[in-house]
Amino acid sequence: MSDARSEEILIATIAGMLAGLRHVAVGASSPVPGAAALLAKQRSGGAMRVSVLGSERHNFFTDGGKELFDCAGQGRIDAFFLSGAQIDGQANINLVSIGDPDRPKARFPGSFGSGYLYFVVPRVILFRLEHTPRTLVERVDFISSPGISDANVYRPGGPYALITDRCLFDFDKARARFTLRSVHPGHTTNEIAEQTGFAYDIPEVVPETPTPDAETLALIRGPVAEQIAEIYPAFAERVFGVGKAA
Amino acid sequence: MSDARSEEILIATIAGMLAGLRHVAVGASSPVPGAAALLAKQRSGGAMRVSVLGSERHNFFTDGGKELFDCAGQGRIDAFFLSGAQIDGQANINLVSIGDPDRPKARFPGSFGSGYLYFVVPRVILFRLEHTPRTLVERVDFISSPGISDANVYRPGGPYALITDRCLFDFDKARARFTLRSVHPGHTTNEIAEQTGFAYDIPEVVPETPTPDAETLALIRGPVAEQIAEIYPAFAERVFGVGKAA
Amino acid sequence: MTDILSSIDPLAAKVTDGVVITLPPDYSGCANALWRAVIRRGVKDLHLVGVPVFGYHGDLLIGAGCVATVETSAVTMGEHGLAPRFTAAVKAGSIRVLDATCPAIHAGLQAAERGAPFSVMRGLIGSDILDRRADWRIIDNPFAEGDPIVAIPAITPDLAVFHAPKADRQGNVWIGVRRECMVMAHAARDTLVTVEEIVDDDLMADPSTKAGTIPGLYVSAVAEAKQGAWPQGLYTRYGNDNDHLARYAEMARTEEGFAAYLSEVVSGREAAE
Amino acid sequence: MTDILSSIDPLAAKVTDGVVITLPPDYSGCANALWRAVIRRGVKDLHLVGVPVFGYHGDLLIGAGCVATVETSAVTMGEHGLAPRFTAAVKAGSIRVLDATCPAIHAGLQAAERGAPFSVMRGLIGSDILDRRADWRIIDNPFAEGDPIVAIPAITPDLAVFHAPKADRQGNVWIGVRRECMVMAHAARDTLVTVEEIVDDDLMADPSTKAGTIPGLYVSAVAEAKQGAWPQGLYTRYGNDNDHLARYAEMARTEEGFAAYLSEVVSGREAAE
Repeated sequence: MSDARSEEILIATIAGMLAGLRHVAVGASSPVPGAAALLAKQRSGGAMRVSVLGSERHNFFTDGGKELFDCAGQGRIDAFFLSGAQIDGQANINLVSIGDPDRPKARFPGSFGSGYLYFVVPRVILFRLEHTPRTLVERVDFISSPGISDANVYRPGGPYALITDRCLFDFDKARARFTLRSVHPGHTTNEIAEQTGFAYDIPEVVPETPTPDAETLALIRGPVAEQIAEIYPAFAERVFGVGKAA
Repeated sequence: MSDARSEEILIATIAGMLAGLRHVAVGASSPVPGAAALLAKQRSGGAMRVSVLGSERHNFFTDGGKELFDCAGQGRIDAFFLSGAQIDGQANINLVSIGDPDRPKARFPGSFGSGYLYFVVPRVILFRLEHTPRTLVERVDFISSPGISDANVYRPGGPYALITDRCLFDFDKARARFTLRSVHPGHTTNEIAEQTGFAYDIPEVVPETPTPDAETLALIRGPVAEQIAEIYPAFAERVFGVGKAA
Repeated sequence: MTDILSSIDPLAAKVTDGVVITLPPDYSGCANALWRAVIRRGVKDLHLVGVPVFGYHGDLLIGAGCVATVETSAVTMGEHGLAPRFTAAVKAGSIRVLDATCPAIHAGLQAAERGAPFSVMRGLIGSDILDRRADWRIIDNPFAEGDPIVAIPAITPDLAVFHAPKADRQGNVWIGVRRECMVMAHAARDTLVTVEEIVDDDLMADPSTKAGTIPGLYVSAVAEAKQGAWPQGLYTRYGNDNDHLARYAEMARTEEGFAAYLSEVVSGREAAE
Repeated sequence: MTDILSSIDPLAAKVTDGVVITLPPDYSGCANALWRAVIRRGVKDLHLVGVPVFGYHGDLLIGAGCVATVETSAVTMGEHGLAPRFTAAVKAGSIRVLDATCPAIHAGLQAAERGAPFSVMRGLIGSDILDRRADWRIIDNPFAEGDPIVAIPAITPDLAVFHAPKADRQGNVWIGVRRECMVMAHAARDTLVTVEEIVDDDLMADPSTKAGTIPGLYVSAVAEAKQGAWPQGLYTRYGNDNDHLARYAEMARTEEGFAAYLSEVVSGREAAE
């Protein structure tokens, strides 16, 4: 077990949250979620579709840039991944800027599809590797998409969990609050409390995030590594040693 | 001149109303308007596009059934043709039914795109060969599309003229009224007054509809007949003798 | 994942009483072999939506008593004249007709495709089409003063059903430029397709075929049906059987003639299909 | 009819000060040879609309001082990091940014495509994107009680500009599955396209190529530009020049570095283009 890399633990943990779904989509710049979706697909016995933006092989769209969003609006995408330069305790995400948006201290690419997908995809998994008070904040400087909505706002989708390089949080929509679900091996609840800028619930017992079993590791290092290398060759080489020569 | 067939007079007359336009579209079941548009295109020296529904050769659309309407909504279609089981003096058209629409005495196919195209295509030419009090009525039984609209209704398009087997009417949108513009050879203003169910204006002098000159006839009987035969073989054979053997 | 079925009967079994079904226009692949199987099953109370019009295939279903409601911009047999069973049913008051205009049907389907509750469109104001559609609304354009515009609710059918030249074993269906079939598939809960042939190639692998392909993601089930559009034509494959369609138009003018047609062409072909 | 131009300079001349231009995403054909010619012309005050995002090509135009407004869901160099000139311009307050979310851009373009004044879309309510877009509205869904929904006005650009693998002499342009380029062409007043090659075949004649072709009807002018997307890639033809893009990302981090880049790659290539 101890030979599982931290990325492999994340991949297996995310894949566990995708089990039983029909269609998982993965956006740009998301190698770990992409690998997790491909792992879940491997385990589904052919029942799950995975659409990975940027992939030729794992891309089922033929109607242009709008199709991902249309597909989500039709209710045909069960899970998606979003990140944020900042994420706050109400699961608001900020992909735009720090400080005054008109003269920002930092400017990021932009909100991409988050202002829509966060509302309509039932299971949005937030993914932010850097877990510090700088990234997990009390209140984001710009709401690219809100974590919760008023009762009269159409919102079949929303945040399901937040995974970082230190731990996994669940999100409770009714209470608009995160709960610490598990701590990754080598990390502690105290460390997480120090490194998290927002308040969250801590159950009496917080388990360690499970490490993948041998069978899962074999899937990750075999077909998943090979498939993710098509889309993220640098990532596949760094994490799995799947190089250009492979 | 006297050897021009009545269809050829109609074709040449309609083509005259299309001169200088960039893009003319022709709907289903419209051989005479189709031939007129192809004649206008021949004369345009390559400047006019003609889209004929049902044609493979004269169809520029690749985005499905919606494209004709989108294209019109974009302002890219300058002229279109509509007909009606009934047409009234305010240029309302009825493509649906006679009598109570729920238990009609007669039922026709339906309104097709008229409820939209009549509003957005600048030059809609109404085309109804049968010119009788049964077809040209005081008030249609069902308004598939109205001839005029209130000032606050978005309406860049609308009726431009009405051509029948007896004559050509102009339509004045401001006055919501037809004017007799010319009478086809062999017909009279008295006969038209008897056969028209709605009131219209009659200028002091009503010319005869011009018959096509030799050059125009050669175009109609040559390239236009050949092209229309692809779409309407029976029409081309009957009118021009362009048969399956041609 | 798409069910690849070995015959049309299990596909026909998915067409159940009372469902809302989108039909393509005559030139975009009519699933007539499937419709004959549906008629043999005695399905009732279908709600047919023409995208944006339909002809023989819908007229056959209406005549066979399968249809309660027709929502369309037109029903026509084209050069073979009025659709006889549609016309008779309207006159008899035995079906409900929701008259539309072509771009309103497209607008409703595109709203469903986008996951939006409605689309707005120009036109229609002052027409009896709008006047008789209690399910449509006039709203104010929020971007202009005193500018009324029609809102068309999303059309979200239970089923989209059509015939196409080919599918592959992943359920991808090639439709070329017949993009209304793609919008139908996007908008519908389930899409049932018959095809001339199921091919071993991956239609998504070649950029040319991919550009005209509906991904299997949207296709619930596919079955092979050779000459499956007959007596109508299929783009890139075969034309209309005009002699047959003319004979249908003639026979279907009377109830007796239509009954004879059903007996010969629908019941009579069961063994062959 | 489409102008078939013999070089990119007369095409670049059609890009005038202050026009609104839609840009495709990085993977859908960026007209970089054309943009270099536009920069050499010294065009000013462009309003760029990302469909729904853009990268290098827009960053280059921003750095060169051609841009007043950016309307987009993101600007990114992908694996090469933040778009340096965009980031610097935003921090300096030298361009106006209208942040959007991808489907809002698509909704606005589709409204223009349909000739409708707006589209409605789910999502956005409660976001600062919406809060900062004075040109968007929240309206009531007329088909439900107390159901707010966002109305996005039609995006009707002056120009759509992109690079594609091929066009024919009638101005038909093959884009395969890059359908956002087709929506861009439908929505824009004029569409300017550079292509790898102008072919003698009629792209509308074969059902396979036709399915991925924008009709010349929507294309104002085409010019051939070999490797016209360089240093970005072109689908079905060639990949990104990643070494070059990495070098750009590095050089463009400073104004001096960017000026050196312009001098080398934009001014310096004039004779070759």
